[in-house]
Amino acid sequence: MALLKTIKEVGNYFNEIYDGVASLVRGMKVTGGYFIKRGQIVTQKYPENRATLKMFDNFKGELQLIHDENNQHSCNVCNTCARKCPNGSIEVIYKKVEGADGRSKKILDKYIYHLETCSFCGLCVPACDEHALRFDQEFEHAVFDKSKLTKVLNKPGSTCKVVKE
Amino acid sequence: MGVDIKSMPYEDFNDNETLEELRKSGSSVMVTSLDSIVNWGRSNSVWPLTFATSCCGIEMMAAGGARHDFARFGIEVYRASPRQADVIVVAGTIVRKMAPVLRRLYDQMADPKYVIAMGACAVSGGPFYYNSYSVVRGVDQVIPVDVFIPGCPPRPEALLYGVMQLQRKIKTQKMANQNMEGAGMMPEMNTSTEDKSRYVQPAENQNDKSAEECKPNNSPA
Amino acid sequence: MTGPRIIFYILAASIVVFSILSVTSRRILRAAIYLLFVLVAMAGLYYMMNFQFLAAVQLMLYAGGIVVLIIFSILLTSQIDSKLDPPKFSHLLGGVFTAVGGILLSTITLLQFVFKPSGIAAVGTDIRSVGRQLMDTNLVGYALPFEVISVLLLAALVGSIFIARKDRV
Amino acid sequence: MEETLMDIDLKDKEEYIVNMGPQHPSTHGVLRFETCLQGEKVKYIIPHCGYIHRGIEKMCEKLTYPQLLHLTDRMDYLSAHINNEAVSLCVENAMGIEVSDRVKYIRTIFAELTRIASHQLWWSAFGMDLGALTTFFYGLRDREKILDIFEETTGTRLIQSFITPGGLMADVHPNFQRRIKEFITYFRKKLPEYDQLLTGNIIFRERTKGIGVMSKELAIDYGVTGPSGRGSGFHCDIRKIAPYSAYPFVKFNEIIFPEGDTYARYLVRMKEMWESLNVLEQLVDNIPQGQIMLELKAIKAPKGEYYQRVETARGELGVYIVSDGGPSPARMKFRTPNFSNLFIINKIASGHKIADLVAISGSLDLVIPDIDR
Amino acid sequence: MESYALLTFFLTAVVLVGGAIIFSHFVAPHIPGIVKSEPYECGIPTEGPTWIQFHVGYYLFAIIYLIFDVETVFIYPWAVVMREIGLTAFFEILIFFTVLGLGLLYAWKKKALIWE
Amino acid sequence: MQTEQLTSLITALVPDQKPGISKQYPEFIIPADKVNSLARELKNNNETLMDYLFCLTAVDRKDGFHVVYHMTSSVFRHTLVLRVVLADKVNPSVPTVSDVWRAAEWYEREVFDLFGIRFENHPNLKRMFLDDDWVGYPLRKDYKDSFTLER
Amino acid sequence: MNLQSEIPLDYIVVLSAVVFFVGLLGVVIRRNLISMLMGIELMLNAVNINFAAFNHYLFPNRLEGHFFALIVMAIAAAEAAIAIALIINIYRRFATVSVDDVDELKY
Amino acid sequence: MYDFTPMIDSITGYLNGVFTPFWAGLISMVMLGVVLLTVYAVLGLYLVFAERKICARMQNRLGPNRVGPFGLFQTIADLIKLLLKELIFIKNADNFLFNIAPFIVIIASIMAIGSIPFAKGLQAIDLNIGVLYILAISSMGVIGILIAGWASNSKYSVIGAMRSGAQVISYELSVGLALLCIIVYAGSMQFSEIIASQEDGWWIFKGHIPAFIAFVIYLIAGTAETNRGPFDLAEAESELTAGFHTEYSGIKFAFFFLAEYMNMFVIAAIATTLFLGGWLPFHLFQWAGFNHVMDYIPPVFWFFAKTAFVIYLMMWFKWTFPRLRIDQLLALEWKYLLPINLINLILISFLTLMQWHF
Ligand code: SF4
Ligand code: SF4
Ligand code: SF4
Repeated sequence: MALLKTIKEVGNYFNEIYDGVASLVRGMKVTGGYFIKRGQIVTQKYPENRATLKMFDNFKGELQLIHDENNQHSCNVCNTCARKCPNGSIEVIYKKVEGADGRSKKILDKYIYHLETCSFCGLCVPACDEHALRFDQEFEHAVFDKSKLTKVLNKPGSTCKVVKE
Repeated sequence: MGVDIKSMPYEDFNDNETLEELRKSGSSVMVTSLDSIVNWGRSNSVWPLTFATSCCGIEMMAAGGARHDFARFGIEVYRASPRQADVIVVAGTIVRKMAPVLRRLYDQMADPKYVIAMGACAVSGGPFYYNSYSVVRGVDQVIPVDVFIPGCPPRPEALLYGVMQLQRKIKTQKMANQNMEGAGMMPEMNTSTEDKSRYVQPAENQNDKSAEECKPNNSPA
Repeated sequence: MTGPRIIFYILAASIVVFSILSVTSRRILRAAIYLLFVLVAMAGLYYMMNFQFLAAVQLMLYAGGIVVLIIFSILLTSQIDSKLDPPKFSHLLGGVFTAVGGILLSTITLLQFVFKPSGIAAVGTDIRSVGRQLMDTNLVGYALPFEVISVLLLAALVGSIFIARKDRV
Repeated sequence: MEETLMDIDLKDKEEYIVNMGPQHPSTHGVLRFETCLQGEKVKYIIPHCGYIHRGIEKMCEKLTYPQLLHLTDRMDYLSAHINNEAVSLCVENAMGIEVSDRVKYIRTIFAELTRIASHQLWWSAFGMDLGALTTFFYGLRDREKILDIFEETTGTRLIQSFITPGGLMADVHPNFQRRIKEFITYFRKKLPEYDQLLTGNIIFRERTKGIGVMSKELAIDYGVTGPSGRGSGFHCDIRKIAPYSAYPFVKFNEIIFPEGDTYARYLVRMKEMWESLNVLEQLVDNIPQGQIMLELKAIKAPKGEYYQRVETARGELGVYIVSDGGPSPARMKFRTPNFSNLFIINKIASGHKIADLVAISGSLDLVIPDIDR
Repeated sequence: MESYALLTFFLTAVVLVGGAIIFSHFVAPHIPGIVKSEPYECGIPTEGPTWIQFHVGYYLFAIIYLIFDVETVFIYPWAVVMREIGLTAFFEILIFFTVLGLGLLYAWKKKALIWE
Repeated sequence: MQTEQLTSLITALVPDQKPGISKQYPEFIIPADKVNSLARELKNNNETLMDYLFCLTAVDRKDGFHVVYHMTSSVFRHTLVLRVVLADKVNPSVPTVSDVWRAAEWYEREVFDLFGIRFENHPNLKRMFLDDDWVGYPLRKDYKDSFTLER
Repeated sequence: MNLQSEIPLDYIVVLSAVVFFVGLLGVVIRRNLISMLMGIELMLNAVNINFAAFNHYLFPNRLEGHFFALIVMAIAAAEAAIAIALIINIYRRFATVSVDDVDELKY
Repeated sequence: MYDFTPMIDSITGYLNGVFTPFWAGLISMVMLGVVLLTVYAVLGLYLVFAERKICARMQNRLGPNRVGPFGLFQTIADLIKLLLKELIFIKNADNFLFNIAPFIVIIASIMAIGSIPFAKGLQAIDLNIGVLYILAISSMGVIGILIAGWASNSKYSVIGAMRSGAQVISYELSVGLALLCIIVYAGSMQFSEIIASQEDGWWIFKGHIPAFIAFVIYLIAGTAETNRGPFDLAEAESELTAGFHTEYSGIKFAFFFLAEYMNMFVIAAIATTLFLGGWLPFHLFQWAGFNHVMDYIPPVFWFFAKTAFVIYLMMWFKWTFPRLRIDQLLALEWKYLLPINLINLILISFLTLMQWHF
């Protein structure tokens, strides 16, 4: 009886070793398989593939004030976007000008966008009734100087399509 | 010379002005060929410290993953000990309790050392800029930062781009003043006895440059 | 000056210097490292006497075994910044006196005796002859010591485990 | 109580304290374990958190409901979508509105994708914790496929910001269904590989079986939920207990393993990935037509208090809103799963080795900002 | 020639390490600091003595190792001549191993082989 | 167990209970000194078996701090909310329930950390998220510090 | 290489004597048990040098000295093992490895 | 064919002819040193590089590819970087020991590499106790690790050092015993003789199953002795940050890194020499044509190919398996490898006794 038990124990001892080794080999098959098989590499070579690298259409890269070919944007300084923005990344600064009819109008002076705090929540773009905003595909933002991240989105000399009375 | 990065034209980089300034600043000694060898070595082997605090850390991991593969730049050797790391990628929010720790880690790194602030939080506090009682508004208040990568979180490609920016910055350095550079513009502080007041100071309000009349409108609807 | 002579002098010097350092260093782990150097240099000495096997055993047993054991026990019992007590003056005096006296005495004694080089042709000291003699069951062989060593080792093993295990605190 | 051994003095000279964290590869973030060791044995662990306490609950009081979603996103960033779903559901309940079935379906699909992605990342990191470095890359490789699906529709990878009280920010991309179906077939092929690489491995099994055993009672007492709780046999899947969104429409099993050790917690997550694939399969072809966003004048919860429970990838998330009727909450409390899951660690890890501590904390799948908020 | 080769190896190693360290010492930046020279512990100032009192059970491994090291040392000469001597050597080693196997068994049974 | 039964049970135990605010779950407002004994009873009573405390938090209202306990039974799956109103806004305190549910220990620490509500007999009432030398309790409505930037 | 023809035996014997007495010095001046053990090891080694040297110089046709040295090493190892076991045991009991302290602490 | 002995002889002869013996010896020493250094550096750098590439490939990624063609200069950049990295001095650390530790590990690895036969005649030193010499030398490396951990005065380091100490000394036994199996077969410890004994077949083939078992044990123990994954407990990243070299920076750290790889090379090279026939070409029994073709491939190539194979195996282990726990690791050694090894050795001596091997 005792002998049988010993034999069993010894058998278990070797069984264990066998099972262990088998499981190890199974694992090695996976990694080894990938090593041998061709075309398994999924790496995209980022700086090399810049020419072909295309973000998805919806990609939220950086806020953009849409300018048309006449250097016109359609922001009428309603400030909705700035109010909707949860972390104050947008500041719409206007100045008052004397309109043709003598009434003073607000026109956009600076559309300031703080890229450094923007959390890309996407609340601002649909908030704008004038469809003046969109996200562009740019993602290469890194700079050495933090102040470079505060951007003025309206291009110099741009004018507004629709002027709010 | 000196600041070319493989497969990426010089003009396509942001912030070339600051880089040019960096190249000019410092001693008047020109970047010698010895410097260029040294910088070649340093810039191609920036080993990051394993340090991730939150969401951006996941994107940093993704950048190390198979799809984006950090390793192509030779920077996959994550070192858990700050003694052996070259760059600390601050990926995530830094709060006031963490700031002394971060500072200590930075201080314990061996020179030359670099800092990448990854993500809006590390750059400026990001989504927690306003109203938060504990988030430090930008790690540049705690440690000197070399490269800022905005985004929340930045794509892995954006991180890779930031790394290339760092490589460019490294390539402008000079051996001659290495004992001043990199050590940072901030004196080391003893975190064990340090008074935490420096993080308690309200950061300069970024809205200062905005016109006065816009302020009232900025409150939440 | 020939090569072997230079090497011998270097080895001898390092043996003497490091052994003195080893007993006088007040940081115990340093002392162990100096001891290691002494042992390695001695292995070099054996090597020069053509006892290659002995040299390797010296390295393996002493340097790789006993020193490691000593370092282990140092790691377990002392702190990095703790230094050994400086010896009591009486001890120091007695020790130095004994040592210097002993060295002088034995040197004088030894130098009076003239060792005659045997001039006998050397047998191979390579591992095979060592093995042959070790396995030899004749009277000149070392088969019995070989087996006795195994018993000795068993005793040491059992003893040390017993000592270590007894009344665990 | 033996849990709080803060003041035990080190009488026994063989004990010493080692800090693991805040910057430590095993704590997956900025958690700090103050570990008292005897030799290699862990005597007790005091978890210290707060290294990433960002004050989200306070901030929420200043933001409108749609705005504060961008904060909940960043709480448990690995189940960002599910967090937002919880808040949105809570607000919708408060307002007494019901979103269309289409929205429900899409939300659930997103939630399940999020769950898979989160488990994949956990699998990667868990393998890393145990020293199997290759798992990291396989997990992330497959996770990218899900992130692609997210990005195509929402424009961001990790933190989608796709949901809002009353519906979704946008409709899904036309490729959405096709990509998900592709992913399901792809991932069904890859999951067995995960098993071969790690689950069956003898070293892995030796390292996890019988380690960190947590009984069911303990799990309930400590409020350990999610896969960690289910690994102890605690029936705690909110998707079953209080179904929300499209979960009433689908058939799936709640994965429960009674053993309560690290291996069981591991298996729960592995099986959950299979189960999530099943759920996805049931949903993806049947997305009904419907309104994407309800026409709401203003998103304001009426005065009162509301609680919503959902199941994130890590356990039960509760959102507790106290409203004064304004556009922003008067108090917002998140009952986050990791907060409860963390503190069990002293109980289940003491007595094991340091290496086991790493395995156990890995198996609890901690996301630190979710603890600290 | 052999001992010169050995000497060469030794010197090469010393030159390699020493040279590199000295070189590095001269060219690398050197900015000492108080915090920098403190021991690293995950960014937290170390609590208590950095010196760790080890569990004394550890040294048993060193002892058992030492004993078996002696054993292997004595087997080497045997192994070389095993082929020539044959049966006698075989029986001698059998006895040798039996005795030492007993030791291993003893250690095993006394749970000296458990690392805590 | 149905709401009515619960109501009667709790009324029997704590006669001065008041019905709660929220309609979502059965809710009772109970005086502070009863909370521990009631919690113990609810957990151990074979008909309620409230063994799973899934949320414990506090709210800063005009009439004082509310400490809210959300609990459920892992067997019967009925949910119950208890609420304690602490009128003292300077030094609020309430007995701990951490000896009833282990989970409460850390919830209470969190509440102490952020609201400054003391839990009597709590084994380890210390700051949890904030530094030990932090001044004030941030989640109180009147919390001000020089660091926060208001928008 | 043959040391025989280069260096007189006396040198080696003197060297061994020096090492022996330095080891003795170590045993005498140090009160730390481990240090004392190291001193003893030095002394044993000094003896071994003699064995080897006499064998090499005087009886190069035999291997007796070699074997003696070998056996001394084996015994030294066994001795070190036991000694360390004792030292650790003493350390555990008295939290010191200094003979003086142990002396005072007698049980 | 491809015998290096005449070449080396002619060099020595030339030197002896031109210079006095003293200078000839010195010059040959310098030459030997330079060659050794070059081999060492190149091997070290490219082993690191190879590991990075191999693991990348197993993980479906590219690995370093931007520094130089295919990233070939990556490790050189790393080397330059490390050379120019600050060397930090640790407060309260024992600076003497702190600095001496890298010396010890590197000396151990270089001295071991010196005696490896790269090809016929291309061996700096052919001791008659060759195998024992390598074992003795490599047993020295652990001292470096122990004092490195101790001298750093950091908790992680000490734990790492302690673990690694226990691990290395334990597995050294198995390495020794596994090699003894082949020594019994070959009846010699001299590398050249062991290789010569494999002219008619490598020991792993003609040594029956026991030789194979010995090979497997040797591989496991060798991997463990070099502190490589899955036995990398001494620097277990997820537990001890960087283990015993946590506090080392710059070039000192690089030496530990390098020593790890070089030890791996030594282990693989010994496996090649003892089990896989060293620099002998691959022969199939009677196929004279095939054998002849094989003979044309230079022995150095054979040696490196076999070594590379063994190294690849070790890397494969590392990148597939999870790490063991320290008690499992020691149990593996003392409860599995050592007893099996002892029995295996007896089995082999029995086979030798009966002349049953080929
Ligand atoms: S961008 Fe649109 S929302 Fe913002 S101010 Fe201009 S018009 Fe208004
Ligand atoms: S995306 Fe969100 S955070 Fe960014 S500017 Fe728009 S609203 Fe503000
Ligand atoms: S920047 Fe955004 S993604 Fe990154 S840590 Fe901060 S909140 Fe998270």
